[in-house]
Amino acid sequence: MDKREVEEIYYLMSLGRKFEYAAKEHYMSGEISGFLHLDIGQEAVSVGAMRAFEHGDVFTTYREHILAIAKGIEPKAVMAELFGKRSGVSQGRGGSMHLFEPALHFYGGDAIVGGHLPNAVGCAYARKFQKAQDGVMALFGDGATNGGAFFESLNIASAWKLPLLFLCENNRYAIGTEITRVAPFLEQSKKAEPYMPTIEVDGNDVIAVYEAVKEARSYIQKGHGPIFVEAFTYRWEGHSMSDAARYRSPEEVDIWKSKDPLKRVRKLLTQQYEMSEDEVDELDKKAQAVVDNAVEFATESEEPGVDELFDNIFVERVENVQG
Amino acid sequence: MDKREVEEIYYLMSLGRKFEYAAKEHYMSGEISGFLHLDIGQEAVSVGAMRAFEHGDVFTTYREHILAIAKGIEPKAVMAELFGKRSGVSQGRGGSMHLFEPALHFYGGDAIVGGHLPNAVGCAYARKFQKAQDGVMALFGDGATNGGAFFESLNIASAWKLPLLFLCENNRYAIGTEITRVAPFLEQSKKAEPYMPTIEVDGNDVIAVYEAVKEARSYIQKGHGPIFVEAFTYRWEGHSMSDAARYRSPEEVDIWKSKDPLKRVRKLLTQQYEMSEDEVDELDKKAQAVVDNAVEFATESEEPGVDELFDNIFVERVENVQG
Amino acid sequence: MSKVEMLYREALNRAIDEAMSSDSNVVILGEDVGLYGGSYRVSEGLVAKYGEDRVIDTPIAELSIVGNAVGMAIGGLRPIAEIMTANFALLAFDQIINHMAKYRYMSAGKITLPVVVRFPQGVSRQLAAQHSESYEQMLSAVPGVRVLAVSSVNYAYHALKRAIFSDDPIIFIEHELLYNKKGIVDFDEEIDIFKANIVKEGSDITIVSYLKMVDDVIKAVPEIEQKLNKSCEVIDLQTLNPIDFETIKKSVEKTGRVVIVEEDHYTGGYGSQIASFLAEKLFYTLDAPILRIAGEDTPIPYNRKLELASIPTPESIANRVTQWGESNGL
Amino acid sequence: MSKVEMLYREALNRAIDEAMSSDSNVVILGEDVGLYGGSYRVSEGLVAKYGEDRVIDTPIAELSIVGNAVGMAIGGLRPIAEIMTANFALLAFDQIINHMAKYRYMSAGKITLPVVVRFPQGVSRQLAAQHSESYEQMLSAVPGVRVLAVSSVNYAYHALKRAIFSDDPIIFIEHELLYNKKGIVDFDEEIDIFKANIVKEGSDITIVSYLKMVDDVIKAVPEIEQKLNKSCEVIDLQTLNPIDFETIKKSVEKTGRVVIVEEDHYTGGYGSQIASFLAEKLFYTLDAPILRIAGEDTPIPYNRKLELASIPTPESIANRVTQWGESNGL
Ligand SMILES: Cc1ncc(C[n+]2csc(CCOP(=O)(O)OP(=O)(O)O)c2C)c(N)n1
Ligand SMILES: Cc1ncc(C[n+]2csc(CCOP(=O)(O)OP(=O)(O)O)c2C)c(N)n1
Ligand SMILES: [Mg+2]
Ligand SMILES: [Mg+2]
Repeated sequence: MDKREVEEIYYLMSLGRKFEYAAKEHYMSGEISGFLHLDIGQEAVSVGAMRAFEHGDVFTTYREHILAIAKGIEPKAVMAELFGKRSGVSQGRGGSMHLFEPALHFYGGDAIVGGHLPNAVGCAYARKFQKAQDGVMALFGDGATNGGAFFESLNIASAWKLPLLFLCENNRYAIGTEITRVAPFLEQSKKAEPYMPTIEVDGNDVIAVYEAVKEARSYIQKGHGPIFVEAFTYRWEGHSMSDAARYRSPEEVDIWKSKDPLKRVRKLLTQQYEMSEDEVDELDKKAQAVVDNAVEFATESEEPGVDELFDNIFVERVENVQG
Repeated sequence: MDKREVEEIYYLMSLGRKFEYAAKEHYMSGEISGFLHLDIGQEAVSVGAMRAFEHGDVFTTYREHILAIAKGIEPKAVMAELFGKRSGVSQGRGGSMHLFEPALHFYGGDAIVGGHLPNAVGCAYARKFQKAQDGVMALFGDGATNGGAFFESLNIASAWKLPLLFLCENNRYAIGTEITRVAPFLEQSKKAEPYMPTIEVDGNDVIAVYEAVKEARSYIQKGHGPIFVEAFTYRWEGHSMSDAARYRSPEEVDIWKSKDPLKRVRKLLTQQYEMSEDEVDELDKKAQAVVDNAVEFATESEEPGVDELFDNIFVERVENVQG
Repeated sequence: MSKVEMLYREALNRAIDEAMSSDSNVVILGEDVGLYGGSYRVSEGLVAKYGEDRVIDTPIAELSIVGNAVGMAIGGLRPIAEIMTANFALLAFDQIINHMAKYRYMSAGKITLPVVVRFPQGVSRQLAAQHSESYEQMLSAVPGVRVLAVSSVNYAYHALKRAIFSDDPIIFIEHELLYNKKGIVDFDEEIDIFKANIVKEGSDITIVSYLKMVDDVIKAVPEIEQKLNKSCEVIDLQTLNPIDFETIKKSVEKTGRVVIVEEDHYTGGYGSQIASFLAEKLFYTLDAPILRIAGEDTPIPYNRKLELASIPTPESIANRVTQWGESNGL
Repeated sequence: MSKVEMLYREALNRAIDEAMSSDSNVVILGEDVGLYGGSYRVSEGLVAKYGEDRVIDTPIAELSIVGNAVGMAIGGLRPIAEIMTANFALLAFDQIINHMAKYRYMSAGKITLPVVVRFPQGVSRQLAAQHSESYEQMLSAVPGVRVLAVSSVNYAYHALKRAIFSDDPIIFIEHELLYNKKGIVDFDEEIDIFKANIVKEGSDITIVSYLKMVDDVIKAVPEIEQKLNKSCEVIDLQTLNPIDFETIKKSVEKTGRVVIVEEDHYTGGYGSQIASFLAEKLFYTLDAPILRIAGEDTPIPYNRKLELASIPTPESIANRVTQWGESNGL
């Protein structure tokens, strides 16, 4: 892999983590509200996957700030959304869980666990129908693999040989429930085996994720049908800001923190790509500046007006009775 | 297998088929209405499975007349239900698709494809909880194996090691849709492989079905968790009475008719169990008499009264506003 | 050629056929819509004409049928999803309500979903509790989807075609007993899909209804008019969300008296919203209590006598309106 | 000891705890109800007391949560199913409506389903469109299930306990902002769960509400009474199906004027059934048009200002009732 790409990956991961810590800070101080799901610890999956799938359509969940940014949405548009401002990517209507940017083929932000998977399948149908070059990627957690929507999607994508890349971010927990307590095994790719090829990858190794997704992408682009990639990782923070995470031990968290995906790329850059620590620090600084700028932008932006309440429910507006 | 059991099996299959033809006749003449799904051609699965699972709880679908009878519900109570009479097993409220007899552990009659599977899982949970000796069987068609309820049930039954026997009656079609057009393979047991052991069996061979279900039953009774049996068979008639079955060729139907499960047991009885053709004919006659009697009973029974409309919605009745 | 007699299901077929032939992004999907021709034959012949890629037989997976349609629309197609019968649509309520109705709003208008979801509903003939329900009250209460429920053959053609080319998600509810209804389609007519239709003019009683019940009301009217010696105006709502309150209002300002007839269960039935509107906005215009005639609050029984007792019929409509008229000095 | 102050969620916890300790067939199931203690802490401590076999952490599979509960009840248990938030309950609508509500009827009473399905709903704080909805209007319209929606802490305890031991399927709707409400549980009280509660007596205006809106109405009342110089009677419905029309009727016979307040969307909202009942049965008793105050017909926005603009608040309730009173000669 060439150096510029690894640098870019490191930068995005660093940006992502700093973005998440800033979001956390501004949640605590009250500018951000609602449910806020942080991706800290899982940056390698988010960034690796997006960099390897630049052009295709991406459908994902509520834990999607870093995905959105890595897919090209401006950090300030994401931060402003978290602040509920009109300059946010969803004009303050969606918040943290609902970031959409069709122009960048990003349909993040579904907050019904597994609910976006049938939508991804439908979009993959459209892409096949249109003989488009790029396929579709759907990201989801280990917890989504127990719901009907997931299974229906495996079956349909496979029966119809759709260009769909299933990417499971297995962080072992669905809120407080460890996956092995509600499924017969840890590896959810087993569930896909009857339907399609599967790839398991270390989700804390961004290069491995990147390579796996690249490989999977080329598989779906060749028209072979869907493929399943499972990345094993861990979230450092609670499920959302309201979770004290008492269901897991501090030791467990520490073990995973010692596998910090960000440190790993830093090491790669300094050892294999001959960058100095200072040069890498520069990337961090650049990331921090972007985040600071995003916060400033979000802070200063305007809220939507109450007179806009009924905007964008329908294309064709018809007067309704209330009021 | 001892002769008496094989005789009984033949008798039930003969009874079942005659029952279905009688139902068809009385549908054509208007005494039976609604959706009527005949089981002709699939008698080996229905009878074999019920005889091998006498004591456990059985959850099944709308194609269940023969299952109900083989589980011990009186043919006349089933026929009267089809006629919409108060003497019917569901007092004329359910009709062909909704036959219930908890006293015989029979919960046939769910008409939402796959909808009874989560109920069967829950009942299996109760049986495990109660340390009951017998487990639960859920029957369903090939068409049900593409819906979310099916998959959720595989996963939960497996994660919790529930005593649940999944029995798939694969007759290749869901109404007019051949299973291979909407799933990636013919054998639906493949979908269960990640979760539990599977057994495939010739569904037109009643002895094979019986043995497979016996084996599966003893597996779940031992507390190993769920198991999956798939029986391959074919329905001779249309999906329901309103289906002209133009989606399949007469040749295909003929091939399957030549594998008549009933003729196969007859042959077994005459060749291996040394019964004469006349003796087997006697069983047919006995079956015909029971069916005739059931029709007579159904014809002569009374309809429920309009004043009973609100019976059995709730245990605790509260006056409501309407009327 | 501008007026042709046909069946209701033929009118729907025609609308879909024309839409598919004029726009290659229009696709239909559902159980048995292709090879089988649709369980009520609405899509008959279309797979032969447009191929399996555009007339898509799906597995029995209603959540995916609607969910896939939403995804197809995101991907640039104009899908028409068919749910075989309303009861099975419950399996797709998450996709309809949490996704189809909300993506546009949550994305600040960046996502456009030209999806039509069609399904038949209602009490047909002894199909029992799991095949006889109506869900217009639930779906009409969801901001973000439109709900049409069409009774006339002419309107069936026009409204469906218009719905297919609308950029908003539309639920198109049919009634199982309407498919073989005959009527004349006037191809030259221009129709506003968000308008109710005055099926019969009158001056003393406004009867508001929709779908199959409109036909039953029309059958009941002669007896009502004769017994009460009053004339009835019959409104076919046609659009359930939005509701065309203007048309209702004009009629009530003339008559002062309203009867609302629906097949669905009384409690929480769709008609309660109409009644509520009248009690709020036209209270001083009303000369008599509103009468709602609806199905009983019971699951639908199989037995035919009980089944008929559980829903309004032309006879019960005539009886109840007459009684109500008499006891309110009409 | 017969009267204890506690939080709403503690009252629910207590009801479940006592039910579990008195009947070993009572089990609870849902996402994170065990080890995690329930996402709103309603089941806190129960898994330690009753074990994982009776406090069952399920996968994220709402269709199965309700479907399994129905099967457990068939198998002889008394399950309490928790759905984490109302929006996810849509995934279980097939099991609720096609199975839980109908098995008894279709089996002519041979199947008894002592199931409770609990879930929180409503607009909490900036949880946006997919986590803020209310489904009482849909569920109250389903024959075969009871729907309770409890506002007071005392009633929360009594009603849930009674619901657990009812032999009918009951949907027990909570509001996310009620869990930390304080109140006094009177353990000696005997309660009829199918009765509404008059929270405040008055003689001029009847205000009907339920769940969290009852508290908002109570906050609005002083301003209304002062500005209009009239007294308000406030009814907390408590039971949404069946509806306690008797209590409403008695109040309206006294006041002649009715306001209905709900948080859910206006169009098709639950209050329309109450309004419809009044317009039909108490038309001649009403002295003024009915006023319905409800949420706007829009998906719920994330931004706080817009969110608050989309639902009734104590201020908007006070304003609208005052305006309505003034323009109707009060
Ligand atoms: C259908 C549905 N049920 C429940 C929830 C509540 N919920 C939100 S996130 C979550 C856990 C999801 O876990 P997983 O899929 O592993 O993703 P992760 O949060 O670990 O990234 C749950 C139960 C929901 N949003 N949607
Ligand atoms: C959820 C749902 N969707 C659709 C239907 C309509 N329907 C009834 S039977 C059937 C086919 C089922 O096929 P299969 O499971 O193979 O059973 P078979 O009829 O072959 O015994 C369909 C689509 C239904 N009853 N329920
Ligand atoms: Mg997870
Ligand atoms: Mg089949």
